[in-house]
Amino acid sequence: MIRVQSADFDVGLELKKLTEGNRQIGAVTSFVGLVRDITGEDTISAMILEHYPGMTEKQLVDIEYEANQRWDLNSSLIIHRYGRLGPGDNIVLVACASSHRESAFDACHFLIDWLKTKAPFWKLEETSDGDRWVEANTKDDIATARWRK
Amino acid sequence: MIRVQSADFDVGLELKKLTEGNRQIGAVTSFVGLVRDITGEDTISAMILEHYPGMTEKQLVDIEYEANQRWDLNSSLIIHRYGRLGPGDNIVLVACASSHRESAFDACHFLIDWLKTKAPFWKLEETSDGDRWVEANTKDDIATARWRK
Amino acid sequence: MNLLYFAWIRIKMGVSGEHIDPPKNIKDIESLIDWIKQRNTISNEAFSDISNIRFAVNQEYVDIDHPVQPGDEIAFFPPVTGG
Amino acid sequence: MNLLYFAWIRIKMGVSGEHIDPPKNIKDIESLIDWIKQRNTISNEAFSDISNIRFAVNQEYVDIDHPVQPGDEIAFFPPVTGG
Repeated sequence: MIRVQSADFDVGLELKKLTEGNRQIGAVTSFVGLVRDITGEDTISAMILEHYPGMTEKQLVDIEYEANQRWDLNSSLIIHRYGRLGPGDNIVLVACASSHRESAFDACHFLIDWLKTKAPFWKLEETSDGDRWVEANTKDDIATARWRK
Repeated sequence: MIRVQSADFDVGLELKKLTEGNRQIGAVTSFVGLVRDITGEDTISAMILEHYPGMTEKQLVDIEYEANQRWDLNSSLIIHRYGRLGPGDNIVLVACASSHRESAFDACHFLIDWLKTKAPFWKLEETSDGDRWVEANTKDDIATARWRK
Repeated sequence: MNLLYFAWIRIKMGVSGEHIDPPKNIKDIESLIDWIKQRNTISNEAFSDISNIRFAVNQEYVDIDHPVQPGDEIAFFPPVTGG
Repeated sequence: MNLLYFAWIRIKMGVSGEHIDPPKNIKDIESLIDWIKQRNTISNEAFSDISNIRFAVNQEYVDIDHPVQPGDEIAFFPPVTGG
Protein backbone atom coordinates (compact mmCIF):
# COMPACT_ATOMS: atom_id res chain seq x y z
CA MET A 1 0.00 0.00 0.00
CA ILE A 2 1.21 3.54 -0.70
CA ARG A 3 0.10 6.84 0.77
CA VAL A 4 1.15 10.40 0.00
CA GLN A 5 -0.04 12.80 2.67
CA SER A 6 0.77 15.99 4.56
CA ALA A 7 -0.37 14.52 7.90
CA ASP A 8 2.02 12.74 10.23
CA PHE A 9 1.88 8.94 10.64
CA ASP A 10 2.08 6.68 13.67
CA VAL A 11 4.85 4.16 13.00
CA GLY A 12 3.71 1.69 15.67
CA LEU A 13 0.13 1.70 14.39
CA GLU A 14 1.19 1.33 10.77
CA LEU A 15 3.47 -1.62 11.53
CA LYS A 16 0.73 -3.26 13.57
CA LYS A 17 -1.73 -2.95 10.65
CA LEU A 18 0.89 -4.37 8.29
CA THR A 19 1.05 -7.70 10.12
CA GLU A 20 -2.46 -7.95 11.56
CA GLY A 21 -4.15 -11.27 10.92
CA ASN A 22 -1.25 -12.72 8.93
CA ARG A 23 0.64 -15.27 11.01
CA GLN A 24 2.90 -16.31 8.17
CA ILE A 25 4.87 -13.11 8.75
CA GLY A 26 8.10 -13.75 10.60
CA ALA A 27 9.98 -10.54 9.82
CA VAL A 28 9.08 -6.87 9.53
CA THR A 29 11.72 -4.40 8.47
CA SER A 30 11.05 -0.69 8.51
CA PHE A 31 12.77 2.54 7.64
CA VAL A 32 11.76 5.96 8.95
CA GLY A 33 13.30 9.10 7.48
CA LEU A 34 13.30 12.19 9.72
CA VAL A 35 14.06 15.88 9.25
CA ARG A 36 17.49 16.69 10.73
CA ASP A 37 18.20 20.08 12.27
CA ILE A 38 21.63 20.43 10.67
CA THR A 39 22.96 19.53 7.24
CA GLY A 40 26.46 20.53 6.35
CA GLU A 41 27.12 23.73 8.29
CA ASP A 42 23.69 25.30 8.49
CA THR A 43 20.92 25.00 11.04
CA ILE A 44 17.59 24.04 9.52
CA SER A 45 14.44 25.57 10.96
CA ALA A 46 12.04 23.91 8.53
CA MET A 47 11.86 21.88 5.35
CA ILE A 48 9.25 22.25 2.63
CA LEU A 49 8.62 19.08 0.66
CA GLU A 50 7.17 19.81 -2.76
CA HIS A 51 5.98 16.96 -4.94
CA TYR A 52 4.27 16.20 -8.22
CA PRO A 53 0.74 15.03 -7.36
CA GLY A 54 -0.30 12.17 -9.58
CA MET A 55 3.19 11.23 -10.71
CA THR A 56 4.27 10.66 -7.11
CA GLU A 57 1.52 8.11 -6.51
CA LYS A 58 2.20 6.48 -9.88
CA GLN A 59 5.92 6.11 -9.16
CA LEU A 60 5.33 4.76 -5.66
CA VAL A 61 2.83 2.20 -6.94
CA ASP A 62 5.34 1.11 -9.61
CA ILE A 63 8.23 0.88 -7.14
CA GLU A 64 6.17 -1.09 -4.63
CA TYR A 65 4.98 -3.42 -7.39
CA GLU A 66 8.54 -4.08 -8.47
CA ALA A 67 9.61 -4.87 -4.90
CA ASN A 68 6.77 -7.36 -4.60
CA GLN A 69 7.81 -8.95 -7.89
CA ARG A 70 11.42 -9.32 -6.78
CA TRP A 71 10.87 -10.46 -3.20
CA ASP A 72 8.37 -12.73 -1.54
CA LEU A 73 6.57 -10.22 0.68
CA ASN A 74 3.37 -10.70 2.67
CA SER A 75 2.74 -6.96 2.74
CA SER A 76 4.48 -3.66 2.18
CA LEU A 77 3.86 -0.01 2.91
CA ILE A 78 5.22 3.29 1.72
CA ILE A 79 4.05 6.55 3.30
CA HIS A 80 5.63 9.76 2.09
CA ARG A 81 4.73 13.17 3.49
CA TYR A 82 4.76 16.52 1.75
CA GLY A 83 4.38 20.11 2.95
CA ARG A 84 6.14 22.03 5.69
CA LEU A 85 8.01 19.89 8.25
CA GLY A 86 10.16 20.77 11.23
CA PRO A 87 13.30 19.12 12.66
CA GLY A 88 12.50 15.72 14.15
CA ASP A 89 9.37 15.31 12.01
CA ASN A 90 8.75 12.10 10.11
CA ILE A 91 9.24 12.34 6.33
CA VAL A 92 8.87 8.82 5.06
CA LEU A 93 8.05 5.31 6.25
CA VAL A 94 8.89 2.17 4.33
CA ALA A 95 7.98 -1.21 5.79
CA CYS A 96 8.11 -4.74 4.43
CA ALA A 97 6.73 -7.92 5.98
CA SER A 98 7.87 -11.36 4.93
CA SER A 99 8.24 -14.91 6.20
CA HIS A 100 12.00 -14.45 6.29
CA ARG A 101 14.25 -11.58 7.22
CA GLU A 102 16.43 -11.40 4.10
CA SER A 103 13.48 -10.60 1.84
CA ALA A 104 12.15 -8.04 4.30
CA PHE A 105 15.53 -6.32 4.60
CA ASP A 106 16.39 -6.30 0.92
CA ALA A 107 12.96 -5.12 -0.21
CA CYS A 108 12.90 -2.31 2.37
CA HIS A 109 16.41 -1.18 1.43
CA PHE A 110 15.55 -1.36 -2.27
CA LEU A 111 12.42 0.74 -1.75
CA ILE A 112 14.10 3.57 0.12
CA ASP A 113 17.03 3.65 -2.33
CA TRP A 114 14.59 3.91 -5.24
CA LEU A 115 12.45 6.53 -3.49
CA LYS A 116 15.53 8.71 -3.16
CA THR A 117 16.12 8.76 -6.90
CA LYS A 118 12.67 8.14 -8.41
CA ALA A 119 9.97 9.70 -6.22
CA PRO A 120 9.28 13.21 -7.55
CA PHE A 121 9.88 15.20 -4.38
CA TRP A 122 12.00 18.29 -3.88
CA LYS A 123 13.21 19.65 -0.56
CA LEU A 124 13.52 23.33 0.24
CA GLU A 125 15.41 23.91 3.49
CA GLU A 126 14.87 27.06 5.48
CA THR A 127 18.29 27.60 7.03
CA SER A 128 20.05 30.25 9.11
CA ASP A 129 21.73 31.18 5.81
CA GLY A 130 18.49 31.53 3.83
CA ASP A 131 16.35 29.14 1.80
CA ARG A 132 18.11 26.45 -0.15
CA TRP A 133 16.99 23.66 -2.50
CA VAL A 134 18.51 20.35 -1.48
CA GLU A 135 20.61 18.99 -4.32
CA ALA A 136 20.38 15.42 -5.49
CA ASN A 137 23.13 13.25 -4.10
CA THR A 138 25.21 11.13 -6.48
CA LYS A 139 25.61 8.65 -3.60
CA ASP A 140 21.88 8.01 -3.94
CA ASP A 141 22.25 7.23 -7.65
CA ILE A 142 25.01 4.76 -6.83
CA ALA A 143 22.91 3.16 -4.08
CA THR A 144 20.02 2.74 -6.51
CA ALA A 145 22.22 1.42 -9.32
CA ARG A 146 23.27 -1.63 -7.33
CA TRP A 147 19.66 -2.92 -7.41
CA ARG A 148 19.63 -3.00 -11.22
CA LYS A 149 19.29 -6.54 -12.40
CA MET B 1 20.51 -0.28 24.94
CA ILE B 2 19.65 -3.94 25.37
CA ARG B 3 16.77 -5.62 27.17
CA VAL B 4 15.94 -9.28 27.75
CA GLN B 5 12.40 -9.73 28.97
CA SER B 6 9.37 -12.00 28.93
CA ALA B 7 6.96 -9.06 28.54
CA ASP B 8 5.87 -7.80 25.13
CA PHE B 9 7.16 -4.50 23.77
CA ASP B 10 5.50 -1.62 21.95
CA VAL B 11 7.44 -1.04 18.72
CA GLY B 12 6.08 2.47 18.14
CA LEU B 13 6.92 3.58 21.67
CA GLU B 14 10.41 2.07 21.55
CA LEU B 15 11.21 3.77 18.24
CA LYS B 16 9.92 7.06 19.56
CA LYS B 17 12.18 6.83 22.61
CA LEU B 18 15.11 5.96 20.39
CA THR B 19 14.98 9.29 18.53
CA GLU B 20 13.53 11.57 21.19
CA GLY B 21 15.43 14.82 21.65
CA ASN B 22 18.07 13.99 19.05
CA ARG B 23 17.53 15.98 15.88
CA GLN B 24 20.68 14.79 14.23
CA ILE B 25 18.91 11.52 13.50
CA GLY B 26 17.81 11.28 9.89
CA ALA B 27 17.23 7.53 9.61
CA VAL B 28 15.78 4.84 11.84
CA THR B 29 15.85 1.25 10.67
CA SER B 30 14.12 -1.47 12.63
CA PHE B 31 13.60 -5.19 12.49
CA VAL B 32 10.82 -7.06 14.30
CA GLY B 33 10.85 -10.85 14.47
CA LEU B 34 7.48 -12.55 15.01
CA VAL B 35 6.31 -16.07 15.80
CA ARG B 36 4.91 -17.73 12.65
CA ASP B 37 2.09 -20.24 12.84
CA ILE B 38 3.63 -22.64 10.33
CA THR B 39 7.19 -23.76 9.73
CA GLY B 40 7.82 -26.46 7.22
CA GLU B 41 4.70 -28.63 7.27
CA ASP B 42 3.55 -28.33 10.86
CA THR B 43 1.21 -25.91 12.54
CA ILE B 44 2.70 -24.20 15.57
CA SER B 45 0.49 -23.52 18.56
CA ALA B 46 3.21 -21.99 20.73
CA MET B 47 6.94 -21.41 20.98
CA ILE B 48 8.97 -21.56 24.15
CA LEU B 49 12.08 -19.43 24.08
CA GLU B 50 14.69 -20.64 26.53
CA HIS B 51 17.81 -18.58 27.13
CA TYR B 52 20.95 -18.41 29.24
CA PRO B 53 20.41 -15.59 31.74
CA GLY B 54 23.60 -13.61 32.21
CA MET B 55 25.28 -14.82 29.05
CA THR B 56 22.43 -13.48 26.93
CA GLU B 57 22.81 -9.97 28.31
CA LYS B 58 26.59 -10.19 27.98
CA GLN B 59 26.40 -11.29 24.34
CA LEU B 60 23.84 -8.62 23.45
CA VAL B 61 25.92 -5.88 25.08
CA ASP B 62 28.98 -7.09 23.14
CA ILE B 63 27.13 -7.27 19.84
CA GLU B 64 25.61 -3.83 20.30
CA TYR B 65 29.00 -2.40 21.22
CA GLU B 66 30.55 -3.84 18.09
CA ALA B 67 27.79 -2.36 15.90
CA ASN B 68 28.42 1.05 17.45
CA GLN B 69 32.16 0.69 16.80
CA ARG B 70 31.61 -0.22 13.17
CA TRP B 71 28.88 2.27 12.27
CA ASP B 72 28.20 5.85 13.24
CA LEU B 73 24.97 5.44 15.18
CA ASN B 74 23.14 7.96 17.33
CA SER B 75 21.37 5.23 19.25
CA SER B 76 20.55 1.55 19.06
CA LEU B 77 18.22 -0.89 20.75
CA ILE B 78 17.91 -4.65 21.07
CA ILE B 79 14.95 -6.19 22.89
CA HIS B 80 14.74 -9.99 22.98
CA ARG B 81 11.90 -11.84 24.65
CA TYR B 82 11.97 -15.24 26.31
CA GLY B 83 9.26 -17.55 27.65
CA ARG B 84 6.10 -18.89 26.04
CA LEU B 85 4.92 -17.03 22.94
CA GLY B 86 2.04 -17.61 20.54
CA PRO B 87 1.75 -17.13 16.76
CA GLY B 88 1.88 -13.45 15.84
CA ASP B 89 3.72 -12.52 19.04
CA ASN B 90 6.80 -10.31 18.92
CA ILE B 91 10.09 -12.12 19.58
CA VAL B 92 12.77 -9.55 18.96
CA LEU B 93 13.20 -5.88 18.10
CA VAL B 94 16.39 -4.40 16.70
CA ALA B 95 16.51 -0.69 15.89
CA CYS B 96 19.31 1.65 14.83
CA ALA B 97 19.23 5.42 14.48
CA SER B 98 21.79 7.34 12.48
CA SER B 99 22.27 10.55 10.52
CA HIS B 100 22.28 8.54 7.30
CA ARG B 101 20.37 5.52 6.10
CA GLU B 102 23.24 3.27 5.04
CA SER B 103 24.66 3.10 8.57
CA ALA B 104 21.22 2.51 10.06
CA PHE B 105 20.47 -0.29 7.59
CA ASP B 106 23.80 -2.05 7.80
CA ALA B 107 24.01 -1.92 11.59
CA CYS B 108 20.45 -3.24 11.99
CA HIS B 109 21.07 -6.05 9.52
CA PHE B 110 24.39 -6.92 11.20
CA LEU B 111 22.73 -7.03 14.62
CA ILE B 112 19.93 -9.40 13.67
CA ASP B 113 22.33 -11.66 11.73
CA TRP B 114 24.61 -11.87 14.78
CA LEU B 115 21.72 -12.41 17.17
CA LYS B 116 20.69 -15.45 15.14
CA THR B 117 24.06 -17.12 15.62
CA LYS B 118 25.39 -15.64 18.88
CA ALA B 119 22.52 -14.90 21.26
CA PRO B 120 22.08 -17.97 23.51
CA PHE B 121 18.41 -18.68 22.86
CA TRP B 122 16.76 -21.96 21.96
CA LYS B 123 13.30 -22.37 20.51
CA LEU B 124 10.97 -25.22 21.35
CA GLU B 125 7.96 -25.33 19.03
CA GLU B 126 4.74 -26.94 20.15
CA THR B 127 3.38 -28.34 16.91
CA SER B 128 0.51 -30.53 15.77
CA ASP B 129 3.18 -33.23 15.45
CA GLY B 130 4.52 -32.82 19.00
CA ASP B 131 7.21 -30.66 20.57
CA ARG B 132 10.31 -29.95 18.51
CA TRP B 133 13.53 -28.03 19.11
CA VAL B 134 14.23 -25.63 16.28
CA GLU B 135 17.53 -26.51 14.65
CA ALA B 136 20.15 -23.91 13.87
CA ASN B 137 20.13 -22.84 10.25
CA THR B 138 23.36 -22.90 8.27
CA LYS B 139 21.96 -20.00 6.25
CA ASP B 140 22.23 -17.95 9.43
CA ASP B 141 25.91 -18.84 9.80
CA ILE B 142 26.51 -17.75 6.22
CA ALA B 143 24.60 -14.50 6.79
CA THR B 144 26.72 -13.78 9.85
CA ALA B 145 29.99 -14.71 8.17
CA ARG B 146 29.68 -11.95 5.60
CA TRP B 147 30.00 -9.33 8.36
CA ARG B 148 33.43 -10.64 9.41
CA LYS B 149 36.02 -8.00 8.72
CA MET C 1 -0.10 20.56 -24.16
CA ASN C 2 0.17 21.12 -20.42
CA LEU C 3 3.52 22.15 -19.02
CA LEU C 4 4.32 21.76 -15.32
CA TYR C 5 7.25 23.25 -13.42
CA PHE C 6 8.54 22.16 -10.03
CA ALA C 7 11.00 23.37 -7.38
CA TRP C 8 13.44 26.04 -8.54
CA ILE C 9 12.20 25.83 -12.14
CA ARG C 10 8.73 26.76 -10.86
CA ILE C 11 10.26 29.65 -8.87
CA LYS C 12 12.26 30.90 -11.86
CA MET C 13 9.33 30.59 -14.26
CA GLY C 14 7.05 32.34 -11.76
CA VAL C 15 4.24 29.88 -12.47
CA SER C 16 3.63 26.23 -11.59
CA GLY C 17 2.40 25.45 -15.09
CA GLU C 18 0.90 26.69 -18.31
CA HIS C 19 -1.23 25.49 -21.17
CA ILE C 20 0.52 26.00 -24.48
CA ASP C 21 -0.20 25.45 -28.14
CA PRO C 22 3.25 25.08 -29.71
CA PRO C 23 4.00 25.12 -33.44
CA LYS C 24 3.68 21.87 -35.37
CA ASN C 25 7.45 21.35 -35.79
CA ILE C 26 7.86 20.57 -32.08
CA LYS C 27 8.30 16.81 -31.97
CA ASP C 28 10.29 16.06 -28.83
CA ILE C 29 11.35 17.45 -25.44
CA GLU C 30 14.46 19.05 -26.89
CA SER C 31 12.63 21.06 -29.55
CA LEU C 32 9.96 21.96 -26.98
CA ILE C 33 12.61 23.39 -24.65
CA ASP C 34 14.13 25.40 -27.52
CA TRP C 35 10.72 26.83 -28.27
CA ILE C 36 10.02 27.63 -24.55
CA LYS C 37 13.39 29.41 -24.22
CA GLN C 38 13.04 31.67 -27.23
CA ARG C 39 9.76 33.12 -25.93
CA ASN C 40 11.24 35.49 -23.31
CA THR C 41 14.18 36.16 -20.98
CA ILE C 42 12.62 34.46 -17.96
CA SER C 43 12.07 31.19 -19.81
CA ASN C 44 15.51 31.41 -21.43
CA GLU C 45 17.10 31.85 -18.03
CA ALA C 46 15.08 29.08 -16.31
CA PHE C 47 16.10 26.55 -18.97
CA SER C 48 19.68 27.74 -19.43
CA ASP C 49 21.26 24.64 -17.85
CA ILE C 50 19.45 21.60 -19.17
CA SER C 51 21.87 19.22 -17.42
CA ASN C 52 20.08 20.13 -14.17
CA ILE C 53 16.60 19.49 -15.52
CA ARG C 54 14.67 16.23 -15.67
CA PHE C 55 11.58 15.54 -17.80
CA ALA C 56 8.41 13.56 -17.47
CA VAL C 57 5.76 13.00 -20.12
CA ASN C 58 2.40 11.89 -18.78
CA GLN C 59 3.99 11.24 -15.37
CA GLU C 60 6.75 8.94 -16.61
CA TYR C 61 10.43 9.85 -16.69
CA VAL C 62 11.69 10.32 -20.24
CA ASP C 63 14.87 11.31 -22.05
CA ILE C 64 15.30 14.57 -23.95
CA ASP C 65 14.60 12.92 -27.32
CA HIS C 66 11.22 11.58 -26.17
CA PRO C 67 8.36 12.57 -28.53
CA VAL C 68 5.71 15.02 -27.37
CA GLN C 69 2.26 15.59 -28.79
CA PRO C 70 -0.85 17.68 -28.17
CA GLY C 71 -2.62 16.64 -24.97
CA ASP C 72 0.55 15.52 -23.21
CA GLU C 73 1.29 16.54 -19.64
CA ILE C 74 4.95 17.53 -19.72
CA ALA C 75 6.82 18.26 -16.49
CA PHE C 76 10.20 19.92 -15.94
CA PHE C 77 11.98 19.62 -12.62
CA PRO C 78 15.39 19.32 -10.95
CA PRO C 79 16.80 15.90 -10.00
CA VAL C 80 14.48 14.56 -7.30
CA THR C 81 15.36 14.50 -3.61
CA GLY C 82 12.66 12.37 -2.01
CA GLY C 83 12.90 9.85 0.78
CA MET D 1 32.85 -25.98 38.97
CA ASN D 2 29.29 -25.14 37.93
CA LEU D 3 27.84 -26.93 34.93
CA LEU D 4 24.79 -25.59 33.11
CA TYR D 5 22.67 -27.42 30.54
CA PHE D 6 20.24 -25.85 28.11
CA ALA D 7 17.54 -26.96 25.65
CA TRP D 8 17.57 -30.67 24.74
CA ILE D 9 20.77 -31.25 26.72
CA ARG D 10 18.94 -30.01 29.83
CA ILE D 11 16.01 -32.31 29.00
CA LYS D 12 18.27 -35.32 28.44
CA MET D 13 20.30 -34.67 31.58
CA GLY D 14 17.11 -34.15 33.60
CA VAL D 15 18.62 -31.15 35.40
CA SER D 16 19.41 -27.57 34.40
CA GLY D 17 22.78 -27.70 36.11
CA GLU D 18 24.98 -29.23 38.76
CA HIS D 19 27.89 -28.33 40.97
CA ILE D 20 30.75 -30.77 40.47
CA ASP D 21 34.21 -31.33 41.87
CA PRO D 22 36.04 -33.16 39.08
CA PRO D 23 39.42 -34.89 39.41
CA LYS D 24 42.57 -32.79 38.99
CA ASN D 25 43.46 -34.20 35.56
CA ILE D 26 40.55 -32.38 33.93
CA LYS D 27 42.15 -29.46 32.13
CA ASP D 28 39.86 -28.59 29.25
CA ILE D 29 36.31 -28.95 27.93
CA GLU D 30 37.14 -32.18 26.10
CA SER D 31 38.45 -34.00 29.19
CA LEU D 32 35.56 -32.59 31.23
CA ILE D 33 33.06 -34.08 28.77
CA ASP D 34 34.83 -37.45 28.88
CA TRP D 35 34.59 -37.37 32.66
CA ILE D 36 30.88 -36.35 32.58
CA LYS D 37 30.05 -39.15 30.14
CA GLN D 38 31.69 -42.00 32.08
CA ARG D 39 29.61 -41.24 35.19
CA ASN D 40 26.34 -42.84 34.01
CA THR D 41 24.20 -43.84 31.05
CA ILE D 42 22.14 -40.64 31.02
CA SER D 43 25.21 -38.41 30.81
CA ASN D 44 26.82 -40.71 28.25
CA GLU D 45 23.73 -40.52 26.07
CA ALA D 46 23.28 -36.73 26.42
CA PHE D 47 26.86 -36.08 25.30
CA SER D 48 27.02 -38.81 22.64
CA ASP D 49 27.12 -36.40 19.69
CA ILE D 50 29.52 -33.60 20.54
CA SER D 51 29.20 -32.08 17.06
CA ASN D 52 25.77 -30.83 18.12
CA ILE D 53 26.98 -29.27 21.36
CA ARG D 54 28.40 -25.80 21.93
CA PHE D 55 30.36 -24.67 25.00
CA ALA D 56 30.69 -21.51 27.03
CA VAL D 57 33.10 -20.85 29.89
CA ASN D 58 32.14 -17.98 32.14
CA GLN D 59 29.52 -16.90 29.59
CA GLU D 60 31.88 -16.70 26.60
CA TYR D 61 31.83 -19.10 23.65
CA VAL D 62 34.90 -21.35 23.65
CA ASP D 63 36.32 -24.25 21.65
CA ILE D 64 36.60 -27.78 22.94
CA ASP D 65 40.27 -27.37 23.87
CA HIS D 66 39.56 -24.36 26.09
CA PRO D 67 40.99 -24.77 29.62
CA VAL D 68 38.64 -25.13 32.58
CA GLN D 69 39.38 -24.61 36.23
CA PRO D 70 37.66 -24.73 39.62
CA GLY D 71 35.13 -21.94 40.02
CA ASP D 72 34.32 -21.75 36.28
CA GLU D 73 30.74 -21.59 35.05
CA ILE D 74 30.65 -24.03 32.16
CA ALA D 75 27.61 -24.28 29.91
CA PHE D 76 26.64 -26.94 27.35
CA PHE D 77 23.96 -26.25 24.78
CA PRO D 78 22.87 -26.91 21.19
CA PRO D 79 23.67 -24.39 18.43
CA VAL D 80 21.68 -21.27 19.29
CA THR D 81 18.48 -20.24 17.51
CA GLY D 82 17.82 -16.72 18.74
CA GLY D 83 16.47 -13.72 16.88
